Amino acid sequence: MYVICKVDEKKCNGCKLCIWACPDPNVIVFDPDSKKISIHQARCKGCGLCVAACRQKALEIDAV
Amino acid sequence: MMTQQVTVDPDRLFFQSERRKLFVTGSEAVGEAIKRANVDVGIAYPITPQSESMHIVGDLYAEGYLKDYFRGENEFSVMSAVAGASMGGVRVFTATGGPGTLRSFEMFPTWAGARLPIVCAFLTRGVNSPLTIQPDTIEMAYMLDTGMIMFHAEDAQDLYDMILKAFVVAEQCDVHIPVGVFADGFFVTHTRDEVMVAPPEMKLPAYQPYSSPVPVMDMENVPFRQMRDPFVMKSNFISYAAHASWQQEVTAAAERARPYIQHYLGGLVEAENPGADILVIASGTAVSQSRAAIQTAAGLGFEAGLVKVKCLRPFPTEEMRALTGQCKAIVVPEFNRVGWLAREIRATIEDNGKVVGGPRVFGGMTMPTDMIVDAIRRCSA
Amino acid sequence: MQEKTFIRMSGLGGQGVVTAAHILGVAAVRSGLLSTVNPFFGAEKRLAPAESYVRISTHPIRERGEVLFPDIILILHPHVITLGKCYTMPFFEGLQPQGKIIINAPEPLPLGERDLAQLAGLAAQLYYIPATQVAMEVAGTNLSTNIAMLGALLGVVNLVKPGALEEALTERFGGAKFIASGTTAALDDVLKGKFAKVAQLIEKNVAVAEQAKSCVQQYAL
Amino acid sequence: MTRRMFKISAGFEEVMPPEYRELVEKGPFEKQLGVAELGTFKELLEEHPLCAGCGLALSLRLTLISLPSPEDTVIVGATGCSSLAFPQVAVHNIHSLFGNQNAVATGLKRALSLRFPDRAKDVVVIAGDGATCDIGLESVMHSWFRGEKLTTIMLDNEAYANTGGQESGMSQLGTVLNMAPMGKKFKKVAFPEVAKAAGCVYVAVAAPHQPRRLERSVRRAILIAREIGPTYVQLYTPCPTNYKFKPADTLSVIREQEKAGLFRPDEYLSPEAAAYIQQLEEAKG
Repeated sequence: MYVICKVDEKKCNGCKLCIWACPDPNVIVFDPDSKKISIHQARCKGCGLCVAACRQKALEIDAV
Repeated sequence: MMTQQVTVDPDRLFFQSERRKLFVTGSEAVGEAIKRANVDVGIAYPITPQSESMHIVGDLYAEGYLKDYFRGENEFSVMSAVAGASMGGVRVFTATGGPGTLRSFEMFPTWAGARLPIVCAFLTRGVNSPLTIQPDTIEMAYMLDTGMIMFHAEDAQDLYDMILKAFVVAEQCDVHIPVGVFADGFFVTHTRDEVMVAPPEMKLPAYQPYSSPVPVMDMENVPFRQMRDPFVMKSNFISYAAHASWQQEVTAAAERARPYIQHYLGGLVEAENPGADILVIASGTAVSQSRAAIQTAAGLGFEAGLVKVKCLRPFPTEEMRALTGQCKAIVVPEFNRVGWLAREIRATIEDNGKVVGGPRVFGGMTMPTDMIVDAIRRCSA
Repeated sequence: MQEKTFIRMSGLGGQGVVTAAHILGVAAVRSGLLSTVNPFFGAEKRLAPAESYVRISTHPIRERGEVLFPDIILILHPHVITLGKCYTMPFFEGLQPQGKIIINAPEPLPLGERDLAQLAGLAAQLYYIPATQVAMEVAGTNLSTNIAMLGALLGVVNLVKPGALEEALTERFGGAKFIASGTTAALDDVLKGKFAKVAQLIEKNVAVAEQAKSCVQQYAL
Repeated sequence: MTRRMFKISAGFEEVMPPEYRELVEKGPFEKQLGVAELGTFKELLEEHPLCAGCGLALSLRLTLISLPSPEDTVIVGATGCSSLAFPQVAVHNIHSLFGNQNAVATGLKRALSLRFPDRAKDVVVIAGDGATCDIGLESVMHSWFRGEKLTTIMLDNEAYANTGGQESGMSQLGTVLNMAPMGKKFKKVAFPEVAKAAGCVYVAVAAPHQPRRLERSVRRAILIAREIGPTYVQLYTPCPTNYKFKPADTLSVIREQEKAGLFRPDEYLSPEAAAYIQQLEEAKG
């Protein structure tokens, strides 16, 4: 992809707001053990809705 | 509460059962067919005075011959609702004609493309403006290339037989496409005539939804992800190939119907005195007028043969070529302005200069048999 | 009995033109003959022109649609001729040589010289029957006019077996299932309302037909 | 449908596409999952070609996870943006034509009721505002008049988005769109009110900015349609492409419109529907 969504694991509190805001399926994966999210980069379209939804400012979109 | 009937093999219902004679209209003949067709759902739209056929189907529902029946809000919705029911795995029936056919037209290629074995009676009438309710077969010209199988009934007897047989042909696993049974509105629907019917205690076997070559939409088979990248609106070679091969497959399905039509209808055409120098080729009510005309012409010393076209899609190409090889002239009487049957025949046979397009009547009038006699006489000169 | 008889019935909407054709067709079939019956194709309305056609034959009947060349013409209402309330003009258009015309009128209508000459040229046989009066007198309702016309027809030409008309009336009104269009169904109910019982309806109509047979009179052309 | 139905036959695991294997191993069938569990299982919707930041895609994704019984649900769609996503959905779905979706659903629902009299087969119509309120109005309204036990969900992006952003009946007054070059001349159609008047026993208006509320609306609509009568859910799904705002702003656009009074979440239950929901909730404990 020509964009990449990055998550700052230190800031992520596992609230899932980003998962609920993403228009694409199975992009943001939640790990029940660590209570953190990770991003499936190949599926991300880089719209930035997750960034807008995150209250912890844990997410950012970068061009590759 | 459903009416109790015995399920019998189609061959027994059609060919071996003891038939009794009724004196009924074409619309009532539709009802007699549906009574024995084991239809699950009938969906109707009022387009009377086209015909009373779907009222009668409603009465059959009230008597317990169908499991469900309702009136839809317009023809497009009715054709859509029968599609939905058919996709859900039940046997359906509806009827329309003329303006109703055109209003719902978008659904017919959809039925064929979705491989739905829907049987629909088209009781044809004019579609022109100013408003007409009169008989005319012009809508069949538009229907020729929707992918549907097309039968054309000559009279009420044909209409009864063809509707019942249409279900059996449509539902063959290797066919599984819709069949339109066409009859000339009024000339067939409103005319009272003798019709031989099978015992009313008998009915066709039930539709087997899993005989469908495409998935039944009931969530009882695998709901796979159909495509990675949907080709519906894409422009690429995969998309072109998918659409092209599917169109070919629908056409091939109609081709595969030939042996079944041969078996159940006794052929795609029927010929009388085919060795004559002059052949009259017709379908629908025009066949009846031609029969009378040929008799009159014979009395005047002019000999002519008759080819009745029972099935228009698939078209009886080989039959037509074989039957017309020796004749000198072909008269094609039609109940429409454009002469679609003459066009089809011209496109099929090699020596097509001998096709006389006409006589034609349209706008509702009965074709005087003398017009056909005159055509025969002119060809004999 | 003739090999082939084609009949055209012209009247006004509501007179039972279509019903009369139906009954005659059934009577023919019950007499062992072949028959087809059809109405003029249109949305008939009360008092508008209405036409129906009956073909009766000993051989299979091929041609369909309106009868363009009738052997017999029934005119159920004088207005068909006097006011031109007819789909076929003049009312005898297409009549075959030696053809028959039966007109419902209490007395001969003032037909034009040309029409009379043409009818004479065809060697046509013209009959009058006060069918509406017969219906009123015998059945007490003008709704039986169509049956009086059938009676007159059978008085003029021996088309069906004795008793066949009664059988056909029983089939049509005797409570057996019959599909009529909406308006015709409503009229049927009105008709049934005029008679205490269906049996009486049939009996009265048979009497109307019998009476009509003896009231039909030929008019010398 | 039972899970047995789509299990992979022994020896074929390797050749099946990874998306299918994931669906078999971690899919939502017969698991009663919901919005809360998103991110932990394989979703019914697979990678789709809709635009970045698409409000419709987000709503569709949330709707699909809100289905109470995906294993016994058939979806009927219509032409529009959503028809690009439906081929990617792992439940049976029908795309017929443009505007006939509720007629197709009527026939389908009746067929499934005949064939499976003892099982709930949910038929859910999911279509855009053009398909529902404009071209398909007749089929939608008449399915409601007839009391068909269907759920109708409108993905309302206030425009014909798939065809290039033309005005629809659901566009706001004054909005400049294709085919409304001087601004739309009439008000947004009050479709929830129309639905109530036409006989819907449950009507909800929601948007993906409140996923739990959206989930509740969809779930209730389907459960009520099973037993009581027709139900309608209208989901506001802004379109960044045709309304020309940044894809990242889809959710904030919803909030702004709500603040401006142009979008109002709502829920209506007929007394019968309310009693039924109460009964279900009591049974659940």
